[in-house]
Amino acid sequence: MSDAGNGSPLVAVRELNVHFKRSRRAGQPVRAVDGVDLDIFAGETLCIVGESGSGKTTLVRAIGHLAPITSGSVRFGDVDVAHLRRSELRTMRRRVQYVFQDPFESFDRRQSIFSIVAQPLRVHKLAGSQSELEERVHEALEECGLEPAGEFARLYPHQLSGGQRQRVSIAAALVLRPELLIADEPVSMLDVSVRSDILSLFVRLKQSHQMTLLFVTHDLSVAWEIADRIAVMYLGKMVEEGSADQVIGRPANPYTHALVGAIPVPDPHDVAPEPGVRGDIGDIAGIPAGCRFHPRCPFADDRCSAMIPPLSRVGDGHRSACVRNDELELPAPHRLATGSAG
Amino acid sequence: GGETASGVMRFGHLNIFDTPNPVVTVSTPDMHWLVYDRLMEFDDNLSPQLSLATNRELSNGGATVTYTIRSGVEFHDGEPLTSADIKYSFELYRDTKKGLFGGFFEPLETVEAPDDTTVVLHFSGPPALDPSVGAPIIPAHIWQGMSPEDIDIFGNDEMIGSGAFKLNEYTPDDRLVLDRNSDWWGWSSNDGPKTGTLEQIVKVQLANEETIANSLRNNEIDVTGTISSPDIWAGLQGEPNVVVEEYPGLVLDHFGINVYEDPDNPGQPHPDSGGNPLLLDPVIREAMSWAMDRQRLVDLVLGGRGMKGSVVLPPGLGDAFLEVPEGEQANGNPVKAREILDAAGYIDRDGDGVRESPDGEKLSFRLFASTVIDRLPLYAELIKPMLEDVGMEIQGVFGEDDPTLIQRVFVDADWDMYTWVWQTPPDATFMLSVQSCDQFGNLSDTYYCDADYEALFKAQQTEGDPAQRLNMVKEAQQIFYDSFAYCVMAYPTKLQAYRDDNLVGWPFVNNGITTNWSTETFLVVSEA
Amino acid sequence: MSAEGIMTDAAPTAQDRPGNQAPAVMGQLWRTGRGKIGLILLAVFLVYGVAGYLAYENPPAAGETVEDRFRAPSVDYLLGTDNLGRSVWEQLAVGAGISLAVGVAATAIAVLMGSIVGITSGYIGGRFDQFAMGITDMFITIPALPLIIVLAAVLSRGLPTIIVVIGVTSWAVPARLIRAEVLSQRERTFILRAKAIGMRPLHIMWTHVLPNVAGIVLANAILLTAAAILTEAVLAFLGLGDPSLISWGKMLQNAFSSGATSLGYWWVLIPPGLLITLLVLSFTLVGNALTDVIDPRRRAE
Amino acid sequence: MTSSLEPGTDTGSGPVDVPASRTVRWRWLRSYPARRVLQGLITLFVVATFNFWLFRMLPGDPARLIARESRLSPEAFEQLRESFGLNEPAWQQYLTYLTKIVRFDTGISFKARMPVTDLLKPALTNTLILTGAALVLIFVFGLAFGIVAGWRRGTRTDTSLTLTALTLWSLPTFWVGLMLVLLFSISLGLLPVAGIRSVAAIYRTPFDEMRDVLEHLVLPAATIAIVSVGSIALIMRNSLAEVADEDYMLAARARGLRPRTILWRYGVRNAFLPTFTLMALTLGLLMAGTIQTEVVFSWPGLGLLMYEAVQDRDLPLLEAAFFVIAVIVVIATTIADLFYSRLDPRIRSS
Amino acid sequence: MALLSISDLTVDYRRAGRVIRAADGVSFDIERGSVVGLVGESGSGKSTLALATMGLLPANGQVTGGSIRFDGAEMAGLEEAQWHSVRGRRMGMVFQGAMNSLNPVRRVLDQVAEPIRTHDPGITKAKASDRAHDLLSLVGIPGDRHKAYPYEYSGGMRQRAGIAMALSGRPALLIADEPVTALDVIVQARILRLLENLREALDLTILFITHDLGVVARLCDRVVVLYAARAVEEGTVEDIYGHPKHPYTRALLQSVPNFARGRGKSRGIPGTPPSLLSPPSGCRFHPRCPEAMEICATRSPGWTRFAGEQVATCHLYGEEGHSNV
Ligand SMILES: Nc1ncnc2c1ncn2[C@@H]1O[C@H](COP(=O)(O)OP(=O)(O)OP(=O)(O)O)[C@@H](O)[C@H]1O
Ligand SMILES: Nc1ncnc2c1ncn2[C@@H]1O[C@H](COP(=O)(O)OP(=O)(O)OP(=O)(O)O)[C@@H](O)[C@H]1O
Ligand SMILES: [Mg+2]
Ligand SMILES: [Mg+2]
Repeated sequence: MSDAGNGSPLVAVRELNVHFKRSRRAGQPVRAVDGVDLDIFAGETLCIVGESGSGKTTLVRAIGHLAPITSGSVRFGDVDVAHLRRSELRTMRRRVQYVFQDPFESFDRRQSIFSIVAQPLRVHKLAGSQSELEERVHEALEECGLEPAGEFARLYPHQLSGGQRQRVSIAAALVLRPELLIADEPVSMLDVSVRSDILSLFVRLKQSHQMTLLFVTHDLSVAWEIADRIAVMYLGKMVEEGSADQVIGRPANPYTHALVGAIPVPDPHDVAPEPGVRGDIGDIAGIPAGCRFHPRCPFADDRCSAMIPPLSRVGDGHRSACVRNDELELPAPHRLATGSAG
Repeated sequence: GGETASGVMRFGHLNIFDTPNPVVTVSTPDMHWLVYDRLMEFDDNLSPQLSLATNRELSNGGATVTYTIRSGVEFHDGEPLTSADIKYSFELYRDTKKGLFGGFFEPLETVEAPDDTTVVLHFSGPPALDPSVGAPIIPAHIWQGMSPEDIDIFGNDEMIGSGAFKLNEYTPDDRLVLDRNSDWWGWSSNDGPKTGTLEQIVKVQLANEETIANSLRNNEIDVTGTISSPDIWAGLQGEPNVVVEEYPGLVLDHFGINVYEDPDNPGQPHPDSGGNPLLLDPVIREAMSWAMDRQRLVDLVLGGRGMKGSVVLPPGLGDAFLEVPEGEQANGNPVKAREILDAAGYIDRDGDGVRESPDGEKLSFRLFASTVIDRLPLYAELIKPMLEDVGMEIQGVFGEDDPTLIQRVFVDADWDMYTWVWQTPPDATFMLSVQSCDQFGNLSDTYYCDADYEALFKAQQTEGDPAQRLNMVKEAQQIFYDSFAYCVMAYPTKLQAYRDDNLVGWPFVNNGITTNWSTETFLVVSEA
Repeated sequence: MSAEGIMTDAAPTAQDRPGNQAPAVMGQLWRTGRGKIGLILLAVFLVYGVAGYLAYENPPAAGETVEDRFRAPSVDYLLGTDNLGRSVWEQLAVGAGISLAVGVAATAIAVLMGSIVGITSGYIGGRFDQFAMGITDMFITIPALPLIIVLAAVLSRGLPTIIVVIGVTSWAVPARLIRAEVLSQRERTFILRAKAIGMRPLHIMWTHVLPNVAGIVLANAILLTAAAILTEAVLAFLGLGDPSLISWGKMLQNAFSSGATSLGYWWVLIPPGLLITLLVLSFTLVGNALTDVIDPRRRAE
Repeated sequence: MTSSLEPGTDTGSGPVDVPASRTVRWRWLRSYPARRVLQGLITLFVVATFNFWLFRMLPGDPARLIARESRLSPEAFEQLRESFGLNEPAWQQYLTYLTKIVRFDTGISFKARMPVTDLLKPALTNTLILTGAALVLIFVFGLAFGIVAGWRRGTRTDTSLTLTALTLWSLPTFWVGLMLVLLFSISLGLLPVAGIRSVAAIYRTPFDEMRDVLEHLVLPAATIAIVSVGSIALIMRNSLAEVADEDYMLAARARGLRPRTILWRYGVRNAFLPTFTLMALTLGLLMAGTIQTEVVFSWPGLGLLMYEAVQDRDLPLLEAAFFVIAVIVVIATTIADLFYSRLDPRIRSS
Repeated sequence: MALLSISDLTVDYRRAGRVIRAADGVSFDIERGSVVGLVGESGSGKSTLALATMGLLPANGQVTGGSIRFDGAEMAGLEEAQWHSVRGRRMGMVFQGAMNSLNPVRRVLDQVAEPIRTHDPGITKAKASDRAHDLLSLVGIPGDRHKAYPYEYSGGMRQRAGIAMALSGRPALLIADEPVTALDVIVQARILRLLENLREALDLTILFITHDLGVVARLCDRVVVLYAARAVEEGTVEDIYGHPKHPYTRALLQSVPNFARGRGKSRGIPGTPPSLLSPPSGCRFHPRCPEAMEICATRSPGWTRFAGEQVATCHLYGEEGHSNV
């Protein structure tokens, strides 16, 4: 099922830095994304996970030309996102679409569902006639489970539930038939009970449209649910990357390990070991020297503050950034049932 | 409030004065005259009489005046006042031409001080008004050595003079306190000593007439300055211990008409003039005068407290005022106005209610009203319908103000009609001078220039014989009146009020009990 | 997968309403007590102002004799006469039009300037934003009335001057407000979405930012109008108004300078002041209630 | 119970856990006031520049303006231009003007022919007395009304207080002054009509004088306060109502704190800060009220001076009075801002 | 006897002239020393129950029926003045918004000391401050940070301070309303551990509110499941997770990703949570229930008791045990 490693990637991120200047305070800039390398292969589902403030959003926005790239390159197919010409940008906008986190904030409340979904088609002048426009909008809505589409199209966002809004959001992204769908925490504001339906919708659509899905979440169990591959971020750095089973089942990085272990599981008998991690991610402006996780890491030693560990191979398609990669034997945090993501 | 000491006159006014500096002051000189002596003064009838001088002799056909002054007079700082001080003062006035009296020193050529008590003034001809009557004598020992520029901005916060009162306290825009100078020669003068017993004069500046009236009512002041609102004044009538008085005025409410004529091309407008050329036709101006219901203006604007206007001198000038008989006044007769206009061919040909000249020019004029004085826009508002009624179109009222308006009228000559107020000193010369040809670009608010008038004006300035001069003055008034370059609307009377419970012995002074040209009141009232 | 049911019973708030929100906002406004009183008052004043203008197109005529001055209210003169014998009642009606005209015109200038500065500043951002906001802050700090007095004192008298001076000195607050609103709108997800779709910035500005800013601007404009009306009255009272126009402030100046206070001529003092207060109050009430109704914080609810 | 129950305590050590490091805070403390003061100075500089150019922009010759009543001969006119420096090139005049402003030399009054500073000094004192007294009233009553309304928001008390506040705000200050005079001075004869003290009064003791000034102060101060009290009350009400919705208010109640404690230490304390800044912003409005009040009551302060300067077309005086008012407002807002930033611990770090 | 006994509790909110019944005949008990988890979707009325128990319902909310007995005494209908001795002293509460439950302008230590002094007027300032220090150390905040302002704390520290504050009056019952929801998982895990430890050390009884079934499994003894303002099932953690009876509970468990169950196995509950303005008739879950029968739409099911302490209300289990538990 995973196309990982097949040929050249759809998106190749190299040495990507996105730094934000702090207003007023003259201090260091915020290094929201700091030297990240990442490949996204066509047709796969890649999940970016990490605590709040680790730079996930910034990374995926940089990929989609929605955040300023400080340095490094993001190649999308054959174009460099950092140096796009106007016409290229427009083309790229069509090839990459977004679904955002907040289902209540992602729409202008004065637009009807129809005009929300139709807007991308109008902007790119993709529908020849009004009837074609309607047809495509209805098709997209139906695909996203909003039936009867004609009725939904007439409504306004406030008349929908959060889950339905998120479906509209997906439909609006889908009408352009993008190659890459970027979903930034699309389910974290939804009730547990509707979450899984949205997740399976993603999986279904990804397959039927042969899209690539870049999925951002802070919830490893969500990632595990749908991802082919998972990339873990900590304070702007990529700390671990591998298949979902590898990252959740046998995390190699102490941070990932703690993260996975801390996930509460609806099973009174599955109690993960004490993570032993101190403090919290805190302020990204004060970045520790060496490995960024070392002040909180229970396994840290002197070397950890001295060098910034590179992302290095620990298994087949599994990479981790830890100074003690070779010596640490971390126990499996959860009893894991492996299987396919839909 | 606090209580009041006896022997204090509390004098409420809109302005104390502009500056304690007597050389440059242009506001009412009463306080300066209390602090500084003068060779001569105006008496309560506003006729000049001797003051510091004990003798005045004319020679050289009136062009040389020799004064003998009192001896032993001292300034407030104890220095003696001699003829040298007078020489210094008068030369200063002559050279700087500043202040209220600077202008009157123009004909003065030299000043001699042969001895300590004698001063000889040499004029270019006999002066109509001897400036000695108003010029404060300043101490040379304090002022000498200052350049004209220094003097211009000299704060004079000591106010050392030799007058009946001396400075106690001065807070700009707030209060001036003068204390009795008991060493003053006048209190014990052998030719009629001043009998007043005032120990102190407190002149307070109050922001408006309403406040002044209320303060008088509440026994916070004893006497008011001029009250221009007839209603406020009338409101004081009948208040216990309050006496309201109405005096003949020295004020002239009028509008001047732009009659700027090309001297080489009579009847044609001057190339620099921006006025409507139609106004050069006296017929139109006369019609304007006829169209005006002056009694209504006096009634509504002045609340009836004034006289219908006619000639250029106000009635407060007494004998010099030319009384045009009621029947000969061009006033309050719109029918007549229309007749004149019809006769001259100014007819409304197109039926729009506005007459046209035979050449088809509309009788359309701009009316400007200065807003410096509250009542001018009120006049303008009333005048407008009166003129429209006889078939003229009045644009405006343009309520522009300084500096635009001053520039427009006095510099650019770009106006048609301009309402304005003159306040004259108690002498005819000033008011007549306004219409002199010399005043283009300066005082003239008509750009009127008439050879006969000019000759009379010049002659009266140096005419030694009072009766002769009076005739000239009246003749000049008549000439100007007949030109209709001015439309005098009214002569407001001067309204004042005072309390008679704290102080007694209030005299009657022509033109107002205080703040006028005589200081008599301050020198004769006594505590009750 | 089965479709989720359509939620129909969510209690919509005005700000959530789709399409043309004006009726909804009006409804909410009406339901706040303040809004209702304000709207009614405003309607009354509009009618009064227009009717007054039509009925007395020429300034009320002056009296004929001394007796016509300061007549006390009577059947002939409902509210008596002033110092020129003009009917106070008629002057009030003429003054209503002036007050409304000055208020609305000055506000239009202020809001226009404020919008231009606020929108460009919020939109361009960066250095320009800093610079523009520096200037704006300065204008907010500089006390307005003294500045207006200085300007009015040296410029030529007239209604246009008054309008321009008031307008030009009161753009700063709306500018700040609009900028803040533009900034916060800019950060909202649906703007990002529009960007991600490939909409051009100006298009986004026009279709998404401006309409969402409009409510706040309107509410502020209404409050500004109230302030402008007050300022005009103050200027007229201080003798800096158009001397040839009858306005309520001018009427009070007339009354004050002719001594009506101490003479107890209440009919020239109380009615103009009362009308100023009521007119300003009607705008204040509507503006205040409207601000509450469209408060962005309440959008979250 | 002194030891921690858990191995991984939030030690707070290391850069990760200390959001506001000490150095940053100090750097900020050093720079913010400096920046704020600089901003104020720039504002004043702009006001001064505005003043200067305004004077130049006038139609006609400025010397004409100086000379207005005293119609001068051409020579005297020239002399006048010279003595006011009007012959020099504009930029040179501008520089001179600026250097003079820095030395608080604001020129010579056209009318009084004396340094404007001499006129301003007593006026400034009087204005400060009036504004100060008004401020005290506004503070006390505005905050009290605001607290009552905000604490009982939604109740009838709140509605009526809010309506009252809006009405007060809508009153023209000068008219309020007139009405107070009409009522208290003319009809009832209780309080003096105008001025700062009884005309020519003689005081036995300083206490007498104070009493007299106080009597004169009541109506003008009340006039300003009546109009401004509404906006302060509204601001306080709204911030208190907003604070009341904060979670920490509920949390405080859950801890069983007394309502009074919650009101003052949690409610008012948090609501006061925004009220305070907004209040500083309304200082300009307060000055507007002061000007009108001074005119109505003939209170010899800066406002009256301005008014008279307008009447007399005394431009140097007008500009200087405007400048001084601007200085007052700028100083007050700057102080308020700095004070505010000291009071709110959150601002110190962000 | 149960420490807290809620029976047949009804709470109404009034908004814009409409009534929202946010608790509709809810009953459950909390035994001394136990931890009871209250789970349910957003809007199901969890916070409402907590606030009603604390007497902190907003002005438009009111207990309109049933009783809340705490330590034998009836709480519903208590005067505001009487509540002061209960809140903070006998019941403490921890809120979700750790960030927002602290007064931003006062030092943390002072805020912790404040309830101590309120509830023990005799205590000296110094003593109260000592106790506050102890409490803050107890929840794991190092001594040198006690006097800081809330903004200087990280999210986890704030939540710890919030717990310390709730404990400062030494309450017997701690109500924790989603205390870890906004926190990152690692921090969340440590706060849960802290609560576990505190429960033992201080002999606390805890009502733990969450929508996260994972968190409940970890911490609680018993679980009450809430759906649309009604309790639908109650039982021990083992009961609920091992053999859930109510279709809603089952669906809820199904919808949560579970490592042990395998990937892609979670299923959402179709439909939308009902609006309390117009709740469905009969069993409120019936529009979304895969096992719905005709009767479900018309009649509210009664309670069915199962083995142990497990009870559920569903027509699947017939009509037995109609009475309340
Ligand atoms: N426009 C911006 N200006 C300044 N700093 C920014 C900006 N956007 C993000 N940051 C900072 O960059 C860091 C990473 O933010 P980002 O939103 O990418 O994190 P995230 O992992 O998506 O977090 P979350 O889960 O909260 O969404 C944060 O510290 C954030 O404060
Ligand atoms: N003050 C209020 N006024 C009116 N309705 C309210 C109020 N507070 C809550 N409600 C309504 O009562 C119902 C229950 O709300 P409650 O906050 O108790 O739910 P909850 O289970 O705690 O939800 P969440 O998980 O989102 O915190 C909801 O429908 C909510 O809209
Ligand atoms: Mg994010
Ligand atoms: Mg809740």
